[in-house]
Amino acid sequence: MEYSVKVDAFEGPLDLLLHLIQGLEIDIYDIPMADISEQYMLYIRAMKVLELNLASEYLVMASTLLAIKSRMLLPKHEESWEQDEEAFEEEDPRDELVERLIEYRKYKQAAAELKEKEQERGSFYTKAPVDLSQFEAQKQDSLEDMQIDLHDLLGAFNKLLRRKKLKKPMSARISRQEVSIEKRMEEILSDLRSRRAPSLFHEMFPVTEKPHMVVSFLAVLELMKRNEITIKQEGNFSDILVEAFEGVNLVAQP
Amino acid sequence: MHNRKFDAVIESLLFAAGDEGLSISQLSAVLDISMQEAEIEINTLKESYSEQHNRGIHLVELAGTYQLATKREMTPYIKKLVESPATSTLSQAALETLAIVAYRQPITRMSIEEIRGVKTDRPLQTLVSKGLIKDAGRAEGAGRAILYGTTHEFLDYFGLNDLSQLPPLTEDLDGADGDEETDLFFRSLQNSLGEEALEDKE
Amino acid sequence: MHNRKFDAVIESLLFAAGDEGLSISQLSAVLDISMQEAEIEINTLKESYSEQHNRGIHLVELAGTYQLATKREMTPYIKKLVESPATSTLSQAALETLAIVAYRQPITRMSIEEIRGVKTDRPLQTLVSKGLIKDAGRAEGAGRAILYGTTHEFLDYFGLNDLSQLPPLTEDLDGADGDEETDLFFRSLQNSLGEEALEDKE
Repeated sequence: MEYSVKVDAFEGPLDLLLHLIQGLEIDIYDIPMADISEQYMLYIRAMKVLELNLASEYLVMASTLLAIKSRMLLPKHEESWEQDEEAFEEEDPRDELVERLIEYRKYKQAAAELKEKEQERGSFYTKAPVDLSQFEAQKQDSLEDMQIDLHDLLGAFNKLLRRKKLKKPMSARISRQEVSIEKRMEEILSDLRSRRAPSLFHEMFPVTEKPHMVVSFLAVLELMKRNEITIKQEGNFSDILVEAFEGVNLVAQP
Repeated sequence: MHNRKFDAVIESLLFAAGDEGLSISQLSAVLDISMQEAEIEINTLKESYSEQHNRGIHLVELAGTYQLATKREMTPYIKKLVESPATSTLSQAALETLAIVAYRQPITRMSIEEIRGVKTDRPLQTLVSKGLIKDAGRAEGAGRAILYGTTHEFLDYFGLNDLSQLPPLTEDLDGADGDEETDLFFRSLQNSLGEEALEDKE
Repeated sequence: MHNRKFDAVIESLLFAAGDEGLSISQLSAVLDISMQEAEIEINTLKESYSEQHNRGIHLVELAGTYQLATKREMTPYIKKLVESPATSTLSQAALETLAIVAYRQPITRMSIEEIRGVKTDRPLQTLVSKGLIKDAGRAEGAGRAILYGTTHEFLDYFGLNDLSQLPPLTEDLDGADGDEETDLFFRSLQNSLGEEALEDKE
């Protein structure tokens, strides 16, 4: 099996080290170098086993760890006249590493807080500005007066991508499926027949919901085309009357 | 019966729906009330907007949907806002449009509107009149719609030698969510380590 | 002194400005009042929005401007209605890089890489393309390397009013954030590779 997946399980060697320190519950100011290098090497080895794309920084860190470890194993120069000064420990070979770890950890923590803020910000909605270009055109500014740069352009684009969109109307879609034209034709026809007297045109639209009204209208047109109903109007602006033809019993299927 | 507690929810829904508007059926679905009730709720809210003189927006009904809009008597103030020197000359709408033209040129107005989700004729006009974009040919097909592209002034203004110097738009440069990858990593690692460790031991 | 008649005007201006935001100086220009007065006006309005339980929107301060936004408790309802675009949230690498830029700006790529201990060109590219950071000058010295800084959009994206609202950097890390899966993996790794590792040492 091939593992060509590029994996960023850790954000680099410092991240990995922090993880190890935490996992081993050791004091970051007093890192047991032998343990930590051993664990670190285990990870490196594991990543190699998986043929993961191991960034060169991991290897550099590996050699740094080994170097520190060996420096700590070296016997201290104990020249007799310096013995009293042991309290003044000579510089700890780990210092620089610890400093880097602590510095990195600050920003890793800050990144976590930014992530929280990112989510929080995503949970409320702002709106797009009203298009005010109609007033803009009247504003006579030279290009030089515009205080914008490329980053404003990118920022605006990012904002656009973040903007929420209205979901496709859920209930409208459902109701359209609920009433088919065929079904509506049957309804209208049986309605008209049961009345035996002409109906007013607006009575064809009992539900004032757009999809339903459209379906009703199409149903009326189709019924006219098939000569199932007839439509009359006495004069301009008088009521439009709808009536079923006599003697037709079925809505013919197309 | 009007239920005051819905007012806040309806207002937020109208606000979020924006120009696309909110229909009675959407409202009834979200609030889980009947269409009749939804209609009563929204009409009561509509009245209360127009009655309150400390409100600058009201509820308008357009093509069967409801949306928030600024009250008509506020127009002079809004005009003043745009004309004020404190307002940058290029509105958000124009900036967005410019960004889309810059990165997707040549592009028709329709395609821009698809991306932005709103009418874009005015921002296009503004940008053309400022000389930042121009008519750059005609699209294939029936409509032969105008294709827009950026101008020399655009490059000048943003200090670019040519379009290749625009910062790359890397929508997903960093790939998918890190977590998934991590999981994948650990699962595959465990699998392969299991085998290998055994082999080595032998 | 608060002038109630301004409430309606300010609301309409805020509504029109949308996520572009309205600044104190714009408000003072439109209403023809001093900046101090404008600030009082808008803050009074801000309070009244949050006090009124029949309002679904309120006033937030973002990136140095005021904007209308839906109240947080409305989110569940709005989620039923609108869809958030598939906004890929920022990757861990991008977030770390952004954190460093935010706290240490202006800063060069090299300095960022020193802190992170890894190459950082891709996260930087992503952040520039999203308009979250920008070229903010050149460093002194031979290379004249690009200095990076955060943008207006950065503040907006994280819901901050200005940089002073960034959470303070802490040296001490309280509480383990190690995810269990990693630890689980780690233990099994120790088990399976433990012996082998010892062999290697010899």
